[in-house]
Amino acid sequence: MIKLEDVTVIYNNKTIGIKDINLEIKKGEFVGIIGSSGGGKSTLLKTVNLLVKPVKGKVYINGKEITDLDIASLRKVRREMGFVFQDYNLVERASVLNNVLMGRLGYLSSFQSFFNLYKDSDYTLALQALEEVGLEDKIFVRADRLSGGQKQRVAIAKALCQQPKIILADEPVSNLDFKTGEIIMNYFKKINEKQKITIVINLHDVNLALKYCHRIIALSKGQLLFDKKTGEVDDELVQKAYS
Amino acid sequence: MIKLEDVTVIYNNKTIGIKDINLEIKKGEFVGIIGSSGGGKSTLLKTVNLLVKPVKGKVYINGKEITDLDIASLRKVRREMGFVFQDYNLVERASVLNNVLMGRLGYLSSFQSFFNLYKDSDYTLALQALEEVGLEDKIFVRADRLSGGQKQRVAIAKALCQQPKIILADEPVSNLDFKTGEIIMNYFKKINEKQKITIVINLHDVNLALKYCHRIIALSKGQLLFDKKTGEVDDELVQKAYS
Amino acid sequence: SKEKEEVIVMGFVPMRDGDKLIESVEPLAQLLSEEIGIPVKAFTATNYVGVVEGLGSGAVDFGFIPPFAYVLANSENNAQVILTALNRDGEPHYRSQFLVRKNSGINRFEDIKGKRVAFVDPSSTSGYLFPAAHLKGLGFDLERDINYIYAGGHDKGLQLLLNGDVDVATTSVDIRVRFKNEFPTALEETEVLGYTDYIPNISVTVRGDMKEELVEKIKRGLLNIAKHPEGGELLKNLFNIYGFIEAKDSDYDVIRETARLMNIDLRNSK
Amino acid sequence: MMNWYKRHIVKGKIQSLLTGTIIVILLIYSGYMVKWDFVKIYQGIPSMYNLIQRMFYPNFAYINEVMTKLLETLEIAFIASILGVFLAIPMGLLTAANTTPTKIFPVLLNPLFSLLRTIPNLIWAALLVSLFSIGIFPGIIALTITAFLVSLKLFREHIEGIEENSLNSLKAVGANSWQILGEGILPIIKEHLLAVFFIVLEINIRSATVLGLVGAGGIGQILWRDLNHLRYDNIATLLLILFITIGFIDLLSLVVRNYSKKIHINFNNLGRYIFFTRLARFSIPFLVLLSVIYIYSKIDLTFARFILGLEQGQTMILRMTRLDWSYLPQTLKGIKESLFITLFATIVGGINTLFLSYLAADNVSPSRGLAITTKFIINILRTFPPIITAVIFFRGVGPGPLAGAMALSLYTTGVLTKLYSEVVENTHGNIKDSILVVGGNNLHCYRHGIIPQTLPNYLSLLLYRLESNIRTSSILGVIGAGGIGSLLTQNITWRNWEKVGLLLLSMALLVMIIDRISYLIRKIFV
Ligand SMILES: Nc1ncnc2c1ncn2[C@@H]1O[C@H](COP(=O)(O)OP(=O)(O)OP(=O)(O)O)[C@@H](O)[C@H]1O
Ligand SMILES: Nc1ncnc2c1ncn2[C@@H]1O[C@H](COP(=O)(O)OP(=O)(O)OP(=O)(O)O)[C@@H](O)[C@H]1O
Ligand SMILES: [Mg+2]
Ligand SMILES: [Mg+2]
Repeated sequence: MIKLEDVTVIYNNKTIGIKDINLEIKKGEFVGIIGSSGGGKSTLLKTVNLLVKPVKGKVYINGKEITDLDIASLRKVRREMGFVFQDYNLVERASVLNNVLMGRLGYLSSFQSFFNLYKDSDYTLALQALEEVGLEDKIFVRADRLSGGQKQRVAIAKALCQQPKIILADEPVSNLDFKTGEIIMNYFKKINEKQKITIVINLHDVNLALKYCHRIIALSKGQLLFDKKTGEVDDELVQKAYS
Repeated sequence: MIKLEDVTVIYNNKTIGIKDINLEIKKGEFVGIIGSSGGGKSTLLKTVNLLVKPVKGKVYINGKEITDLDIASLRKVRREMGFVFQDYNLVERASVLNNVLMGRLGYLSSFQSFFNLYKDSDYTLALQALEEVGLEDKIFVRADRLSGGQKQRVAIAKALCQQPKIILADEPVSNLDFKTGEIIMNYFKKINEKQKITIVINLHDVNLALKYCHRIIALSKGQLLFDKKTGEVDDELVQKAYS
Repeated sequence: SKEKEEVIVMGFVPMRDGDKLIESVEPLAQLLSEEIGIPVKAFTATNYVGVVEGLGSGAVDFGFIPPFAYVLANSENNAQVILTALNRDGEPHYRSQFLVRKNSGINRFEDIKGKRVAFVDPSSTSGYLFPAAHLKGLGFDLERDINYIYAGGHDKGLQLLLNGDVDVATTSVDIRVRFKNEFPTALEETEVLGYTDYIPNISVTVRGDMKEELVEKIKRGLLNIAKHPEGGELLKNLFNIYGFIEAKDSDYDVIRETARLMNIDLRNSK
Repeated sequence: MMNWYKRHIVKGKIQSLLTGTIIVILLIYSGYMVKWDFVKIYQGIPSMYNLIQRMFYPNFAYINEVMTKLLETLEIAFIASILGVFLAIPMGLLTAANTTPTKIFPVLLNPLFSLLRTIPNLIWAALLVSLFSIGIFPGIIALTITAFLVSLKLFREHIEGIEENSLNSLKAVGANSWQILGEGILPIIKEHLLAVFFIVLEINIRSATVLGLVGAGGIGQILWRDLNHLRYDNIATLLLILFITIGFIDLLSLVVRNYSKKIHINFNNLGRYIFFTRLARFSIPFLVLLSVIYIYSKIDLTFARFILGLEQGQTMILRMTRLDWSYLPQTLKGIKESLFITLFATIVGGINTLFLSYLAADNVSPSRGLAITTKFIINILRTFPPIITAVIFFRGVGPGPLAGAMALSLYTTGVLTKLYSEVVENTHGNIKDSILVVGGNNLHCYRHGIIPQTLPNYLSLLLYRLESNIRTSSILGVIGAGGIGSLLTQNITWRNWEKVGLLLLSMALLVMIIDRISYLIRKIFV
């Protein structure tokens, strides 16, 4: 489903983001990425949907190379991938509802989107997504008037609203208390199991990763440290990932 | 050292931030605040240095009421309190070094700060703070070119650079892997013990709170749920905090 | 261009150096339209450029425009002058003056050499074209013999003179009377060094392709209104016009010559 | 779907429909009031074309004279822009709602500056000539005032648009207002600051007609002269050179801004870093100091003369305060005339701007070529002074407000698109990213990310244009459509200060009322 071949990302011709990454993730997998701060986790995730362009290597989605795709085709690929940003990236002056509805934009024609002509089903999806993250009571509030955890949940709802085949989530529970975080993770688990949605998730909390993911990938200084089934990851390996 | 008397914060005349909070924190305490997302933790912290103004109640620092202080005096109070924002709030277009140096602004005259005339000792402090959080190699990088965890550490370094008497930290390790997070928390513990710096910290991770704090305060829907010594907090209480 | 219009469009451009601010052209349009039996639509513009262009394209049928504008309209679009307005003294022309401070030691034009002179602005006929031509005629080389600036207004020229910022100011006659409230000392403190040639008054100009018959109608109409007691009063009070005389193109040759002397290149279509 | 939810969605749709309808009604009504007439415009095309044709043959022999004047103007405009922009920075800080040390400043100063902005150049000229006589010095002062007022307006809006959080982070360390400015705001608005500087420089060059009024000559004066002599070949030369100059300034602005974005690279030790940051800071006052010295060298005035001028200026202002109420009927008539032209032009320009900015802004434009082409067209629209377009349209459609409304619409489109597309270009990449990831295209990013995020900026730019359009409408007096503006011009020429006072007051009131109404509308809908 997702395949990276020899992918290297360098920022501003200087800082290495990730280096020579080879990776294959199959449909329906639940993959956790761990590694110390600045290790390249976010970069890796952003490379999968080409928000950052690799200087070297190829990215395949569903067996199709997307690295040099034209914009229109890339859009089609992207609308099937939900992305949760580490810093949420909400449009702060828009309402929660509008932020979540943005998840549907990929399916709107330019004309419809210009006049804000979302379909009724889009509204239903948005509400469902917000209920899923427990924010239905903040639906009309401006995004900049939310608490940190609430913003994060809006970002998640937006990705869910896309009805994606793949979810790429960058530290999606970092600002949530363990209870709310668990609700979200359980939901991810549910859709992963029931709907075979592929989930790739960056987690700084190893315990969460071990609890939910089938497979753990560790990055260190932009390079792949290990890529193992969750069962095979022991304390020693974890220690190594953060050294 | 910090005392809140009957403090209520209401946003936009509508949303309750915190309600009727009474609280006293002594010098040298290490207090953790927990509670579910949207519970009022950030609001409480921001009320202590009056970044949000209460509609009711009084805030005392060192026995002096600061609720109606004029700006100049308030500035003097604030410069002794380091604040780590939940969303970091860095000046994204400035370098890491400049962001950290901002911690010294409270001690500079307008003239000095305009010409960037930080003292040599300020530079030393900034460098020390950056070393403490492990970011000395990113010192000249623009803040918007950092990873999530790196930004968070810059925010912490900035607060440290203030050489504060009180540190108010809003989820300061939410985007850090457990190893880096531990380094930061241990450092907090060290300065708390050695220099008797009062620390009030919002944590969504209860285990961290239980591990480091002397005292745990739980908020729920803006109200004080409990305020106990760490030893007295059992599982049942924790469950209650997040229900 | 267009034939037989059911409405005649009249443009009015007050002269910047005239004595009066034009309030409303409506009553004049009303009278004229009664007089010639065709509806007249009137408007005032602050500058002649629009009106002259309108005369060229047919958007304007006839206009009250300053003499220099007539010359332009004539050479660009073959517009024709039919009448010239008369002033308070019944004359069809006016002139501008050179003002100096009393006791300034400037008693003759030769004394101006090396002094600071304020013209009005480079596009003003009475404030620049004629006075500058006058000096040129006396043998002055403007760039070398005097030190000139543009004041930006007749009033400002006077003010600069009074303040001692310049030694000579060229203004319309007589600016000191018109602004006696603003500059009460002007009449005592300054004197007239000399005058320029006469400049024709405001002209009534029709577009070039107007039918002779209509031209005649308008001309008669305006002349009648001026004789009419009510109409005469109106012209006097609103526009400071004391009557008209018939005009011919050659009355404006003085403008053409002056322009030529000042190297202003008027396109000549004749 | 649940009922409350459905209700809200419907309510939202009704609200946008209502907003749309109000705009359309306003547009149609003001279109009706300016006598919009497609047939007339269509029929007038040959006449308009005829005049444009006369501009097809620029008089290249004229370039020499133009260049001399242009350089003269540039020199003055440059110095004035530096000063104006520099003065506007602290003043912007004092008057922006989110940075002011006390709420009194915005309350007192903002109306004052609005009032000052409505004061036409002619009045400044009259005052300055009284105070400082005539020449380059009052010329610089005149342009500095323009630069100051314009950039102050732009800054203030921009500062108010800065998110509270980034300011809070400075407040939290105990920084004072100046420190917040230096450390928090300047870095954020650095690119904007440069953009404003270049915009102001450009405005100064183009509005250099003021210079003629204070005896400093410049390019404005010869443009006016050539227009008065109907020398369209010369005008074409002038416009061509102006166009190139503006294009060049644009390019320079782009290069400098891009450079300033990248300036952070390549420091390898602390000493160098400190040295360069200090150098950067010191260069600002140094530049200002140089300008001040330059200006000082241009003063040609005795103290006694200045005192004399002070008295004259004082009488002038005193007389303005004695409002001549008998002039009220004409004033109201003038307001009515200007209001609809201005409203029409602003709405048309505002709508065009939303579309054209999408095409012109680098970060959202469908293609690079389109962006460049649009910018090119925009620059042409901006280069043509409204007075010349007005004369062109007048040839086609004759007297009445229509020609003026058309001319002003084009100009507004040009200026507003330039300003807003720069706002769009300066938005943080995050906003775009947030929509790209869901499979949105650039139009989606623009419509759903950037517009909502920059709506306050857009509205304030729109209001700013509305305000200046009321002022600009005075030059439409040339074609008999000047409204209150040309009344003002005439009365200033006649030194009827009492009437001028009344006219000014009503213009200021008009602007404030419009401001208030749009504020209320904003509150309801945004
Ligand atoms: N600027 C604001 N304007 C309006 N309402 C706000 C604002 N900031 C917070 N709120 C609201 O106040 C309540 C408390 O928010 P607060 O940020 O204190 O929560 P929190 O406990 O920090 O949550 P989290 O763990 O998600 O950060 C929430 O309901 C939130 O939506
Ligand atoms: N926009 C950018 N420009 C330049 N360098 C960047 C940019 N974003 C990230 N980097 C650098 O690339 C490296 C990898 O960053 P990345 O964000 O992928 O780390 P991460 O593993 O997500 O870390 P964290 O856990 O702290 O979020 C870091 O050194 C970072 O400083
Ligand atoms: Mg990251
Ligand atoms: Mg919070």
